[in-house]
Amino acid sequence: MQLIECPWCGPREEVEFHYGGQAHVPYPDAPAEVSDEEWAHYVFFRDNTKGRFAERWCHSAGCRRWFNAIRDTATYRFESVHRLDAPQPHATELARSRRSTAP
Amino acid sequence: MTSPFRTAEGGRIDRATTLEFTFDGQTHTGHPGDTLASALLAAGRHQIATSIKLGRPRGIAAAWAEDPGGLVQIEEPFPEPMLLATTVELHDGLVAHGLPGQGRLAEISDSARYDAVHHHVDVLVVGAGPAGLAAALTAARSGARVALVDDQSEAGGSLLAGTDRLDGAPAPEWVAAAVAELAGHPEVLHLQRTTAFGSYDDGFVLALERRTDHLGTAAPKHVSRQRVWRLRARSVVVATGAHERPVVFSDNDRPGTMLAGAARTFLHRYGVLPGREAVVFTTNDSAYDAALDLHRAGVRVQAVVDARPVGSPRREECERAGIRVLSGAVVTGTQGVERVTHALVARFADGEVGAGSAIACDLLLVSGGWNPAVHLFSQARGRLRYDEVLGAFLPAEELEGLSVTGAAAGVFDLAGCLADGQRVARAALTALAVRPPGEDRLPTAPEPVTPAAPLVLWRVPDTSGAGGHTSFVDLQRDATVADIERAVGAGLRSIEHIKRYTTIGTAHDQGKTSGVLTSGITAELLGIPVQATGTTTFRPPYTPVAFAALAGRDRGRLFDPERVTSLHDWHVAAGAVFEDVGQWKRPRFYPRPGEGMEAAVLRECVAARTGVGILDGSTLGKIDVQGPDAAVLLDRLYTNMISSLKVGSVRYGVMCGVDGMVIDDGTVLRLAEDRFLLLTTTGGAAKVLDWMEEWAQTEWPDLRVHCTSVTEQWNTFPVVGPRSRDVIGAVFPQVDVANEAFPFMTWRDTTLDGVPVRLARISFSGELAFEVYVNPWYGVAVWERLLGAGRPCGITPYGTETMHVLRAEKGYPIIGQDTDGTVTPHDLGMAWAVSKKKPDFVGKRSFARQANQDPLRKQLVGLLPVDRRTVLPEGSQIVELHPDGQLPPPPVPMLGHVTSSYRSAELARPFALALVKGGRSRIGDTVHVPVDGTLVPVEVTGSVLVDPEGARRDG
Amino acid sequence: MAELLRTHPLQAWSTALERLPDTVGITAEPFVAMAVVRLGAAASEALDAALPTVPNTWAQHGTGRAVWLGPDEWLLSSTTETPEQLEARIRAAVVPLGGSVTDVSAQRIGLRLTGARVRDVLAKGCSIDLHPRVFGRGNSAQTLLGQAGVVLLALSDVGDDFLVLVRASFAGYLADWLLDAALEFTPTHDS
Amino acid sequence: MNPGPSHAPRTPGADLPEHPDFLWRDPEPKRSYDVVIVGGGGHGLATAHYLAKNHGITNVAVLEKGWLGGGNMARNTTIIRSNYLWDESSAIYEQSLKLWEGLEEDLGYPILFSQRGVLNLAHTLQDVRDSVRRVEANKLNGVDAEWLEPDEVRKVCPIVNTSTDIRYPVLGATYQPRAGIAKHDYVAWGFARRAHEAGIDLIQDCEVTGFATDGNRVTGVQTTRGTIAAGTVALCAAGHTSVLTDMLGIRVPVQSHPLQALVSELLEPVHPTVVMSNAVHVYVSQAHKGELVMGAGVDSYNGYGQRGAFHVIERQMAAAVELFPVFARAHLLRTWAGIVDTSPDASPIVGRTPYDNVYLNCGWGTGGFKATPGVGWALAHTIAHGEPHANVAPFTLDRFVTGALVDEHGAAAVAH
Repeated sequence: MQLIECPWCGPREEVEFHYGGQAHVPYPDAPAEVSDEEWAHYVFFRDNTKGRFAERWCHSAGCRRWFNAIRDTATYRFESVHRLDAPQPHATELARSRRSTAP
Repeated sequence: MTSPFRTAEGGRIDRATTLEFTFDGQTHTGHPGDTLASALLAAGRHQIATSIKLGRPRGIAAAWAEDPGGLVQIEEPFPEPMLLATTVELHDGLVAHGLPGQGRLAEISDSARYDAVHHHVDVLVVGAGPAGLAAALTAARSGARVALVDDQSEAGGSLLAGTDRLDGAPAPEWVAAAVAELAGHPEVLHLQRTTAFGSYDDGFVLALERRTDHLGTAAPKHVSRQRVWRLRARSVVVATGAHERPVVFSDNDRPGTMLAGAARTFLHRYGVLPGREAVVFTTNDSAYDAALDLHRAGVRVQAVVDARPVGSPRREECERAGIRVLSGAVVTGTQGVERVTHALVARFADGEVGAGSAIACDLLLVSGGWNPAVHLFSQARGRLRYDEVLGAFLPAEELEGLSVTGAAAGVFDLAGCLADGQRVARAALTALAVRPPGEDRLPTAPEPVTPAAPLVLWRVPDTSGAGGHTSFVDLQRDATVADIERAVGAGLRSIEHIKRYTTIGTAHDQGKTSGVLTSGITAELLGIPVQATGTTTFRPPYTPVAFAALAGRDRGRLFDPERVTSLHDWHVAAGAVFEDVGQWKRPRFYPRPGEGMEAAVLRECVAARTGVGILDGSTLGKIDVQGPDAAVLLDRLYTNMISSLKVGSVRYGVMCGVDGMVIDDGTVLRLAEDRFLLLTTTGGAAKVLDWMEEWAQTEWPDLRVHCTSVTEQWNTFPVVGPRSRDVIGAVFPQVDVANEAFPFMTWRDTTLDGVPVRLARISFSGELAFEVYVNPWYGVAVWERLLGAGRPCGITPYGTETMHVLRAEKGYPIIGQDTDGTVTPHDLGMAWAVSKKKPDFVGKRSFARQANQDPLRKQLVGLLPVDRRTVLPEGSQIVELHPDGQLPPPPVPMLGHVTSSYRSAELARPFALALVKGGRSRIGDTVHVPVDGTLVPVEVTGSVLVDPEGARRDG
Repeated sequence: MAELLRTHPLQAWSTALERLPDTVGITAEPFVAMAVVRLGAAASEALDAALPTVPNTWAQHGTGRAVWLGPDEWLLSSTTETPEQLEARIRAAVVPLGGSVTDVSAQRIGLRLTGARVRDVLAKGCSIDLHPRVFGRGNSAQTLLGQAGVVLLALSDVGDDFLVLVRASFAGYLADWLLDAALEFTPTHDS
Repeated sequence: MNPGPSHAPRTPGADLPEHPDFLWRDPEPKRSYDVVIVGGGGHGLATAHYLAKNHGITNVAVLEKGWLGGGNMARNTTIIRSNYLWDESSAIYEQSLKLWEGLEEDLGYPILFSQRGVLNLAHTLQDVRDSVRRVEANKLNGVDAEWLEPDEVRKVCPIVNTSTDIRYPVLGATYQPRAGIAKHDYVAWGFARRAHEAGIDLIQDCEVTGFATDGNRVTGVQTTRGTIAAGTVALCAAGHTSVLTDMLGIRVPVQSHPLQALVSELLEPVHPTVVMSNAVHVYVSQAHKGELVMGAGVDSYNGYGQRGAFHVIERQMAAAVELFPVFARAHLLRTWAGIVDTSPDASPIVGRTPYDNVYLNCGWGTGGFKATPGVGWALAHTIAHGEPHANVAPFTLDRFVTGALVDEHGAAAVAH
């Protein structure tokens, strides 16, 4: 059982947390205007990175606050956690486009 | 029975007390401090069972958890399958027998208690041998919070099994002093009989404490039998020692064959001679201690057979004692049937076995070196490296917050272990910014004698003619060198494949003695380095743990919380039959004496449709939403418009996921311009609050809105039926309950004897109805007041079943029953609840997808069985017959399924709701439902079957 | 008509709780007014009281307590006001500043745990470190106790006095859980 | 060779059939193959077998980054059943079950397929509705299925706690008599041996590090053992699928999660069938030697670590003892984890990709083992014909765009 550092409450056992998947997937500004494919990617497609991954967590059994984290999905180690109102240092670096090489 | 192999004195047993036990039907005696194994050895019994595949006799081969031979079944005091005789503490009345294959579970349930405890420390030391005790003392002396856990009945580890002296006195005296000192430190938790079985992230170590097993039938019932310690340590010190490794040779499984160190343990700790005539076969110096100790205790040591050509510096010591030492020799096999009678000894040089002879013995001790017990380190994902000199795997790296010391780290001399334990503890303290103690004296240990280099010898070439088929690697699986050879011959290279092909390491001991041997032998056969072969993965638990111990107290009524409303005791007293809805217990119906469910529900329905009924609806989720942007948030999350709702009014709303599928529904009360009370389904309450928080916090943090759960803050009592106005009017005379003054879908605040009460005209039945909201402190009182006022109208409490019938008659869906995550509001016929004005809301975009346009989407419709008798089972499938009236052959195309089905008092016939492909276009059609082998014709109807005009809701 | 009587969710447990020895004392708190207040940094000023801003702490607040629940969220209690009075007083103060307040008096109930062994009882289902050096008077935590979400308050500096706030619908479960956990410290128990 | 005096009878639990004297050789990779299958687990090996057997395609390499059958194939709880709700699912799982029924003969390998039936328990009224729905759908789809009342559940599996005073009483169960278990390693090795015998190269310790592409085609697979040219590439990497698709720049809606399982010591027979429960989360069988094999819940977070958190195991044990009181003193011997690739609708994704010659097979979540022969059969067909086999045609990547999901979440009692 891991300890996860809630940015507010400090380290707590992982059972107190709810996992929220990939971070920084914004709701489209104008959903009506995006294509079916773009919409499908928003609804269903999330990165599944092996290694450093920016993701969302909620301290659901504690202060109920959502926060972002950088965690290694291979080792499960948390590198850093970020309040939502704080700058997200790794966001742009990690949220690289994944379709650049596809035909 | 006598104990002919018990020494005259010595050992850490209480000779003043005699315990009686039964093994394989024979009664024996032993003493407190004995294990089942030591008591059996004292009686002269080595063989415990026969082997699983080959039926060969097997005996006690080690002294603790690494023993591959002595598996037993406990019968009394309570049946427990498959334990090691070496780890079962003796108690009066123990009944056990040897176990060749499968253990037996008790047929009765286990009434023992089990529990778990969380404990936090700065430093956790696992293992109370010399290194662990030294580490624990250092940590304790610093004032740090310390836990010391050890799996045996008393502290000391190897110090209890030898003749070491510390500070000039027998080492156990130092152990006793150390234990006493630890007991004097208030921040030290010292647990014996406690096995650390799993090592996880962030210093989390799980340990099983066997609290009352050793007490037998005297175990107190109100104390847990076993306890799982959930230890959270800032720093873990692993001082788990080492397991002695055998050498494989032909017929190495014969009872009387034992690890050399184990014989010392049986002698010094338990006062037992494991034999009368011994041969000691070794590849290293440690076994010389066994030879000399046994000799001093009166065992005739026939020979020390040392595989090394040069032998040992200990040779002279032996020879002085009259023990023959054969250097450059090996044991190639044994003779005997159920017990060793001879060891076959032969010359050994350059890997070749020469001429040999048989030496008579009843005890063959073996030492092939030592395997550090690196399990916890490895579980914590520490990498291992193969040490060519030791022939063993050692920690290859430092882990943050976890260090390994003593024999577990490859330190094998006493002075070295003590110093290493202290060093590691001081380093751990320093890393934690705790100042190590100034006064931290180690006991004086004898100068270590530098041992001669051990020989790494996995197996003795089989000269018996058995071709390796009797050279056992994993005794518990009857797996041999020949099996490994066969696996390699089959083309297998990976140690994981070898393990699976041979089943080595998969039995009770999980390869404690066989694992490294297999790596070594495989590497030898493949001609590759042992490092390249590696080990199979060390997995928790280190030793087996009873299921019930892990279940702890989460059993029976504590298995999962039961949530109840403030009316629960009333419901129980009223004879309610309950239904599980999520974690809630809800009354399903209230049978009168002699009444079954069907009769009760029909009666309850009639009351609500013709008189008045009352429901405890308090389990409905309730969320208080406040803030200037509350309406904005709700507009984005509900499919319909909430912002246009007037203060004082109520609106039904639907929520969808981003995929456009319905996730919840309920009513919304606008309490103020900036305040709403949301009602959710019982099962959806937590999900909806989380959903709102997630959007509000992560997507729209600019919205000024706060959501607070008030589910338990309000009792909700729908008072339902044409006479409900009378009841509400009587209880709340100050409220004008006339339809014009208090219209449908509005709410009013009032008081009852000064207690605030909220009334709302909401109907989930189609009838005139009022929902009464009150603080649950007053819930029972208000409920009884309503019942009192309703008595003249025959007010009838009803449960969820009647609620379901009433709503289904009106075509109101239950989310999660009439939907399954694939249903849109349109599918439910609720296009009216989907705003066309709002540019967006969650789920809207998905409605535009191709699959959502399919005219054959399943739609909610009503079904009326044509025979007016059959209650269609919920879940039934709906089919279309061939024109000839026959069912097509499988796969039969299905049109949909029955989601809700009831007998209707109002309609005087059964009816159902169903999701049917293109359902609304089939209204009027007859389709069929297979029920118990017959095809029941049903007519497709609209989903509203009672009062489609809505004439009743205003009374 | 008679006055409306109040019913405590743990009424049926009172005998069992009273039988516990002093080392593991458990008492259900009587009806206490409680409210959740949500407001940014101005909260303390608005309420004319120092609300705790350090996560996982509580402070005395008038006759009751103010418990940190989140960066803009507190649980206030009062032993002298009715739920309506408490909510109204806070509402007047915080709503003009963009805050909100919700009466949650019946949402949770309080269990007071006192005695030398109550820390051991809590440790059977609470994963946070309750050592008085770490969790002394003034500390609080929203966490899990067994399978129930709780707000846990340390009321003493020696680890012998705690308040456990639990949602009312879980109160029976938690009372059963606590009684079961206390069993081994109940010498007279004749099981 | 007689290993010695055998005066005692062989003990129950001793017997597992011996593996063959020879399984496969360990070849050096060739420079080029007609078909390169990435992933030497059950699906990859089965695909290789059926490519050779059904389509005569044998210039094939199976690339495995570790050891054959060492991923989820070695870690699953070996439950085989076909009682899925939706037509699309029951079609592929039922065909798979039919293949299982002839697989021992086809592979010439004792895979220990034991059709001991599976019970899916219902504990709430909604469970009952969902169960009846699934049973009725199964019957119409030609899949054997029955609804059992609690007393009938007790007859099939006497040790299930069917008393009414437990927290979530058993209200009944669905029963598929033809369901069962098999011995996973034997299955993987059976396929591997047949593939090897057909001339297919099984290349272990060969991790894919990249792909060489030319327009809409992949021309070669870059590996730790060199670049291998490929006419067609099939991805059968389960939990590691996204690692490969990331290299190709294809987005696939799967998430990899740890899924734990555990085993007890060998026990006398007590549990004659397979029992699965959703509300009281258990799925358990007693395997051939007598050990209880049990699956736990999926850990919540994405993870490639082949390990999960212990509280999941503890909860699993509580559920097991609740439903099977006799298990109280059985012992947990070993825990482990696999990496399951879960999809948004709990159904697989099989078929074409944006690359003309790359086929995808992933998203099986917790259902991969039972599908092994079925998907191998269909994927081989798809590769051989360049068009999806009818059984996998509904499971396109495109369904997430059109919305035509095959959502087994709400429907299946348990998705394992």
